[in-house]
Amino acid sequence: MARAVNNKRRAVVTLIAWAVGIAIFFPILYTVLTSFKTEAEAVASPPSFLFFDWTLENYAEVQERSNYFLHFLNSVVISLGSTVLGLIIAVPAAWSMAFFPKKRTKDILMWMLSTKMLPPVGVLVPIYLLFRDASLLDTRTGLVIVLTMINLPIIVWMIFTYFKEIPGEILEAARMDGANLWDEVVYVLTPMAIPGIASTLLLNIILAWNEAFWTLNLTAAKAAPLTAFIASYSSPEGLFYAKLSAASTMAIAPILILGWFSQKQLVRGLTFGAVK
Amino acid sequence: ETLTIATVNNGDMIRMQKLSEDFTAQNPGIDLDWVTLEENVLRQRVTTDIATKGGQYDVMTIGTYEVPIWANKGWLVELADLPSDYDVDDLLPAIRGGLSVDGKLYAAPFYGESSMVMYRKDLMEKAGLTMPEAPTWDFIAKAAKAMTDKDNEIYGICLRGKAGWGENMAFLSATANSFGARWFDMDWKAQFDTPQWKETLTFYVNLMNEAGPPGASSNGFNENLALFQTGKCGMWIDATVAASFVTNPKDSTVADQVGFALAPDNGLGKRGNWLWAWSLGIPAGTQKAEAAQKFVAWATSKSYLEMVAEKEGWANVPPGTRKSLYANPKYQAAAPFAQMTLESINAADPNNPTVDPVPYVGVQFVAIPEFQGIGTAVGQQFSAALAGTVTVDQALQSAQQLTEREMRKAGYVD
Amino acid sequence: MATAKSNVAARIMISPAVLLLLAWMLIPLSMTLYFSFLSYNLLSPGMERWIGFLNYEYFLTDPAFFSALTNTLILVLGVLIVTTIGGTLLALLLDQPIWGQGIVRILVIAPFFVMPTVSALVWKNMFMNPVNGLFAYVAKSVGLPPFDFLAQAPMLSITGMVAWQWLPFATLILLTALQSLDREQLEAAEMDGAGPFSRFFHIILPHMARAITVVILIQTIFLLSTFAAILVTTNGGPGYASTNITYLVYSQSLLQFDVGGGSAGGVVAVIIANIVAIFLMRMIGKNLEA
Amino acid sequence: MGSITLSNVKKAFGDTVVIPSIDLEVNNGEFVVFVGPSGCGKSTLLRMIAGLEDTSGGTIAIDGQDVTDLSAAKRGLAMVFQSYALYPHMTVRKNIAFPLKMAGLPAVEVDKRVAAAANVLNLNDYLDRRPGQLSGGQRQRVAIGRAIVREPTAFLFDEPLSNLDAALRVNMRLEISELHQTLGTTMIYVTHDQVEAMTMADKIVVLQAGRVEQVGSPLDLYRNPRNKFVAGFIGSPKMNFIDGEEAAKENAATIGIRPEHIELSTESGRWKGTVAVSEHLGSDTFVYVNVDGVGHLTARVEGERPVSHGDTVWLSPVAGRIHRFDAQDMTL
Amino acid sequence: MGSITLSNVKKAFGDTVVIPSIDLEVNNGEFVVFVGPSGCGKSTLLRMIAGLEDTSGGTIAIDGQDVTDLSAAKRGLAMVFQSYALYPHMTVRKNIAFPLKMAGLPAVEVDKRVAAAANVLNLNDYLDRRPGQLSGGQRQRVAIGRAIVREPTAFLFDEPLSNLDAALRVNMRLEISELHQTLGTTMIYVTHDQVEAMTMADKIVVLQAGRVEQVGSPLDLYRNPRNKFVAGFIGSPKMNFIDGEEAAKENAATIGIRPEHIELSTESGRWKGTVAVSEHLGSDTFVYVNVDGVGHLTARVEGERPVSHGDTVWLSPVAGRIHRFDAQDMTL
Ligand SMILES: Nc1ncnc2c1ncn2[C@@H]1O[C@H](COP(=O)(O)OP(=O)(O)OP(=O)(O)O)[C@@H](O)[C@H]1O
Ligand SMILES: Nc1ncnc2c1ncn2[C@@H]1O[C@H](COP(=O)(O)OP(=O)(O)OP(=O)(O)O)[C@@H](O)[C@H]1O
Ligand SMILES: [Mg+2]
Ligand SMILES: [Mg+2]
Repeated sequence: MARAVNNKRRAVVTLIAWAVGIAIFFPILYTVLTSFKTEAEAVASPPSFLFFDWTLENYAEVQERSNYFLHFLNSVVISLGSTVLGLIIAVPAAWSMAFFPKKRTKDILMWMLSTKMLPPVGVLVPIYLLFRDASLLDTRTGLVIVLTMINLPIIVWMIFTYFKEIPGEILEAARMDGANLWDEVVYVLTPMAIPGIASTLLLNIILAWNEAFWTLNLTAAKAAPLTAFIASYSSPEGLFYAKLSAASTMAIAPILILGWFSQKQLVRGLTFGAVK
Repeated sequence: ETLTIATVNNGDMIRMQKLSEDFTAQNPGIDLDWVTLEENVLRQRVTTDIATKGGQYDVMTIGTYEVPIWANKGWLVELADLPSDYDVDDLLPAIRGGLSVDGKLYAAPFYGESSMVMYRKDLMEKAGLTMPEAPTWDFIAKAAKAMTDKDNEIYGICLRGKAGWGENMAFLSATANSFGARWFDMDWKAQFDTPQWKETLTFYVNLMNEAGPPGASSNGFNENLALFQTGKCGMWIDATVAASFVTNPKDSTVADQVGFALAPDNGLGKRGNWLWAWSLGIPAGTQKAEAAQKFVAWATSKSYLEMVAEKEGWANVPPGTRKSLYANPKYQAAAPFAQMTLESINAADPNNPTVDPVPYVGVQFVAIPEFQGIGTAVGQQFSAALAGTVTVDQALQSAQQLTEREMRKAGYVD
Repeated sequence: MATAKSNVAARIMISPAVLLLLAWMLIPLSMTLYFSFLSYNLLSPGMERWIGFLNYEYFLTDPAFFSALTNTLILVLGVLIVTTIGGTLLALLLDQPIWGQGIVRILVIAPFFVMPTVSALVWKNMFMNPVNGLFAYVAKSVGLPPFDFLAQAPMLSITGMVAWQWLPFATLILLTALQSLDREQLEAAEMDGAGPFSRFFHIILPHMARAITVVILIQTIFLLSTFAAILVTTNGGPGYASTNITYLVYSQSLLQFDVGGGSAGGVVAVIIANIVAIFLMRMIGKNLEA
Repeated sequence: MGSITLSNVKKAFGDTVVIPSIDLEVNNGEFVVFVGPSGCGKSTLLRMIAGLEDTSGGTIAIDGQDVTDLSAAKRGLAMVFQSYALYPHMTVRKNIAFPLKMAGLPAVEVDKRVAAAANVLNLNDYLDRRPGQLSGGQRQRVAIGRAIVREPTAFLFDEPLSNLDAALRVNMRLEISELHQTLGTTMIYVTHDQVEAMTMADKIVVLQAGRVEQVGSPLDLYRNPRNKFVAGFIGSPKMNFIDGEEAAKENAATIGIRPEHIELSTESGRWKGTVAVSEHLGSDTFVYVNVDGVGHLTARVEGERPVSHGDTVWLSPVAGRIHRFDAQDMTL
Repeated sequence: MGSITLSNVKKAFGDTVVIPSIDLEVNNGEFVVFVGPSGCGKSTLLRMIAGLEDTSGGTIAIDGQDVTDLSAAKRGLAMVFQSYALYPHMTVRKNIAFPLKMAGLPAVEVDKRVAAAANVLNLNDYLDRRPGQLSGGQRQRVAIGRAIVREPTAFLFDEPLSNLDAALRVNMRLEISELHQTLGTTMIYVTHDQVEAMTMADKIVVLQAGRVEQVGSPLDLYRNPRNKFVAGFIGSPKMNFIDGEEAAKENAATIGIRPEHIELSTESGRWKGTVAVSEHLGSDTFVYVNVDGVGHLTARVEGERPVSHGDTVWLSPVAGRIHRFDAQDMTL
């Protein structure tokens, strides 16, 4: 029963909200704008916002200098791969925890989350050695494995909270309708959890896309994703703001666009059971 | 066969990457994969890889700091089979010395650098001073104060302040040499409690406070370059390679006003300049050593220099490696800083860097594995002193303590 | 709903996740534990030797350790405070009927999608740089001397940057929580004579307690290992002013290549993380039950 | 005191007019029930009286004083919501004390009043529980407790019993009626359950599409519905409507007979039909009969009548209990 | 066929014994209703029959065949849940077709059967909607459709109407009864609404604390309750119980009289009392009377009786309608 609101108040609130929104977004906007400036304009004082000579030369140069497409492809494969693999492992676990809760279930869940608190640097050398011995260094497979393990607790938790919201009666109904375990999961549970699974997918793609420690340390050339691409611009000789901005824009644009298009999904899923 | 090459993301390396088609054309069957990283990340990556025998790279870009250490451990392939036209003897002796162990060459220099003074002729003139070819620190201090005009965002001197053994400590170690200070005495005892260091650091901090730009404690090479190029610095003491950037009218607003001088001294017989060379080395574990050596030879050859000159002009040739380049009149004409660069490089002596004798090799670094950590930690202290969060005395005291600590832990002293 | 058969199935289904995570945690961790008792420098391979607790002694007496501990706390708490308070306010704002709500929400979410490295680079170079940065420009144009954020107030600056990244996350969760509040409760409070502030403190805030807990939990997990923002901007300096535990361990193991010392630091960090975890889980457990 | 007067009150959401115009007088101490089909504007009207919704026109006066522009908090009314709207994080005690706390009463006074309210509502044993630990009926009582503790000028109830199960609903209905007798405060009560309306109201307001169809006492509406809508709406089971020939015989477009006013015989009567379903409640029997040319008729018979599916029966309306409607559905 | 036999069936959750031991026979084609207070084990029993819950002891047989260890999917029963448990991501058509799909029927056959079920339930117009776009009653029908489409040996219903509002509940009740008449399949129906129990059941099973109190036809239970519990549970409004002196007069520990079996007079009668509340429904009047030395009695009077709060009235039980119970609450 939403209450009708008068327009004057609405206008004021709209104004404030837009101001705040633009302020928060400003750094990104400014980066994108800078990517279209020449280097000289990028550091000019006073800074120009829209009235400058728009140029694409930074993009051209970045493109020429590094194989953006390869990095992009690696990012896609790694973030998608790790998320999908994570889902495959997490869905059964979450199913089990949500519909067959045991005394220990919550402890297990919390333990899973606590593994995320391991500082990655603490275990880099062991992992590096293990990966070397397994010939996983600089392979997409290796990164998919690492990122899967890193994000698995989050995936499990998210899916778990989603499954929790599905009434057990529906699964029982399916059982009464003659569905076996497999039918139950495939035809009933999974489709019902699609929105949740979609948002889990999204959040984890974002997390995997932006993960910059393992992706940087376990790759060289073949499997290096966009984080490595950025690392090659982070401090070139001379502060080339414009080129840096162009590279940054290219690195974050795909995920930003994906995020924007799917923000409704994302918002719905981002509750982590925080909302009852 | 695919060679994986780790390079640092500076302009010369990037240019090499672009020109590498020449190599693949000459050597069908060899493909190149590039891993271009920012300096610190690169160092971390290649060191981890070579130390754990990860085998991810076939050619690594490394500096004069790593080469002697790694070569001693047998991690690098000796460059013995260089083609006859390579002309090893053409390499500048100081550089070649830094890349050799027991007379054997373990990495080929891609470009070399020292440090020198770059200054704005117009501002110097305005201040009523003339820059001598080999200035003293006193002159630098005087000139810096005279040139400073903070209201118009003109700062007399820009120096490195960002913490890091390759950042502020490169500059400060080299400067300390000219003040008669050293890292260790012959018993590996840290020397930060000596008056020489105190003098060095006091001078540096005072100078920067009076005539330096704001935020100097986070300025490294890049930040200072940007400042200088936008006309905000009167003087800048830094790597010789910067010369080609600050004189390039495309990027620099002050290109035609730049003058050069040797790094300053204090009359003690050592100048405050360093020696560095980015070089290409081949890790011992690689299966593709032969192809890798071909590539290294190509990238550091005379013909590569000529190719760059032909395509991009002489001013853009990677400097500091070959005598023949400095003898080349075309290069001298295109690069007004050539002479000064050569002199600076020749003035540095890695094997004998300080006024008093030391047990280590290296001008602006100490070629022991522990130095990266110690250097950076000390750099943090000095950076804090510059930022004003600690006093010079406190910074020196902490530096002394932590260095002693680490050296004890590493077993150099008991 | 449980029958004996489905209980067995449930056990089987959960085991891959548990076993994998167990392996992922135990194997590297035990290696790290082993290394932490060795004198093991990556640059001196073959010279490893057993030195007992010496690495721990060095790590814990390192003058950087204490500031790293405080900095870790400052960063985590600082970001949490900024994001929960800011997120709550933003959620309240976005919950109001406004024109173009979708677009505003997109604007607010955006920072969450930005790679931490990119964000750090952008803030450091384009905003906080005391000469060329936008903040300096603004300061100068109102006649103030530019402030050197990263040197004079490194933790504050880093906290600000990281908070900017996490604010959207907090906002989103809190907004969803807010929207799940039964409108009738607010109306009931209104009928009971509660003004806007009373309604906020007595009704809205308690309702969001659970969501706030979740925000705190998730963010703490990520914030404890903040590292890119520090590496890119200050390298932990000046001095140790912006070194946190993660960065300290990083510098031990990857700048000094002292694997032994780094591992000892890693173990210490794990212990600290677990203390925080236990503390958090207690809090969460309580809040998630209700 | 607690008289409420609506004059020419209108409400539109954007372009949708929900309430064209309503005039209504609620006297002090009266128990007024709003009934009407879903979406007819009952809640909206109540919420306008509460001050939770702006009016689009007209004035609302409480005790003669115009409160149209006063905020909800200042009208001195109390409201019990369908969902109870208890504060889930507060104990029962705190829930009940909340309005007093907002009014800034001293703690001693608050405690005294809460204790009194708890006594009235039999909530003493639950004061330290949270709403989540209470049963539906207890929650409902807490919601009422929160309303009465403040001694408001009038109570507003929006379908307060619709979330309870049948048995509990009967109990709570009685409790609310008793409360009204005890307190004597004006109450406005929205429901779509006409048993509640009939048993509780002093005055029923029948609404349809935002318009008042009829206002009157329950028995008044039962006996003399103004039109077919009211006739059908009041009474359970629903009145049987017959049109066509049979209605014409009575000089009406439609006639209506309540199930309890139909006599059933297995031998003779006015209409002959077959039993479709018969429901035996013990106390009564509901018989659903198909009558040729008339349609489905429901008859209520007291006690147990041994009729079942397929039996042939005769139905006859009780004399004088036939309602007659014209073509415009108005009572003749 | 669809006879269900429970022999000595037990259920315990951990240490809590919910059902000590139950024997029950459901005949083919019977409509059996389980009633009992909340928590008495109705749902548990139903779920054990369905196979959704393991038994802790005893055997369950369907058509003479022991199914105790068979999974729910294989017992050939259909269940309608309180929450409907529709698959929200499937259209109505797919929901109804789901059990057939699971059974692996060919598409043509599936379509035919779905169409038939939709016809029976008047769902033709909604086949392509999702459950979210349906009203409560329609959803309920889809749930039933999903159950009947498979032609199960028996239907199980767990409080299928408790989420519907009063009016709809009456309709759906009739529809389910008709369905039973049409299909003739065994149905087991759980409810706590005794109107439903009375009107729908062939046989009512009254449960208390996991034990069967009485089994019998509705009117049987209404007329001859085995004990006080059943007597109080069946019938609405609830039976009046009187103990003490008045009961002793009838040679019983307690006597019980149903409200509809009390005659009310304003002049004379057995018990004199004052009216506490009178509820006028039009068709009936419920009068709540306080009688000194006897207690609160409820009387139901047909039609409208002009009694109100405070009036003095006399109440008399209808002869032969008094139920007598001994000290162990068993009927005498
Ligand atoms: N905020 C709103 N915006 C637009 N229309 C609304 C709004 N609130 C209610 N309405 C419309 O006003 C009409 C009356 O709604 P109201 O809630 O008062 O009905 P009601 O009589 O209480 O119905 P119910 O018995 O279902 O509660 C409905 O048609 C509804 O759709
Ligand atoms: N999974 C379970 N674990 C422990 N106890 C349970 C479980 N399920 C039910 N019970 C207990 O078993 C008893 C019977 O429960 P059941 O749900 O069968 O009651 P019911 O008669 O259906 O009640 P209602 O009318 O409220 O639905 C209750 O006391 C309940 O608390
Ligand atoms: Mg309503
Ligand atoms: Mg039940």
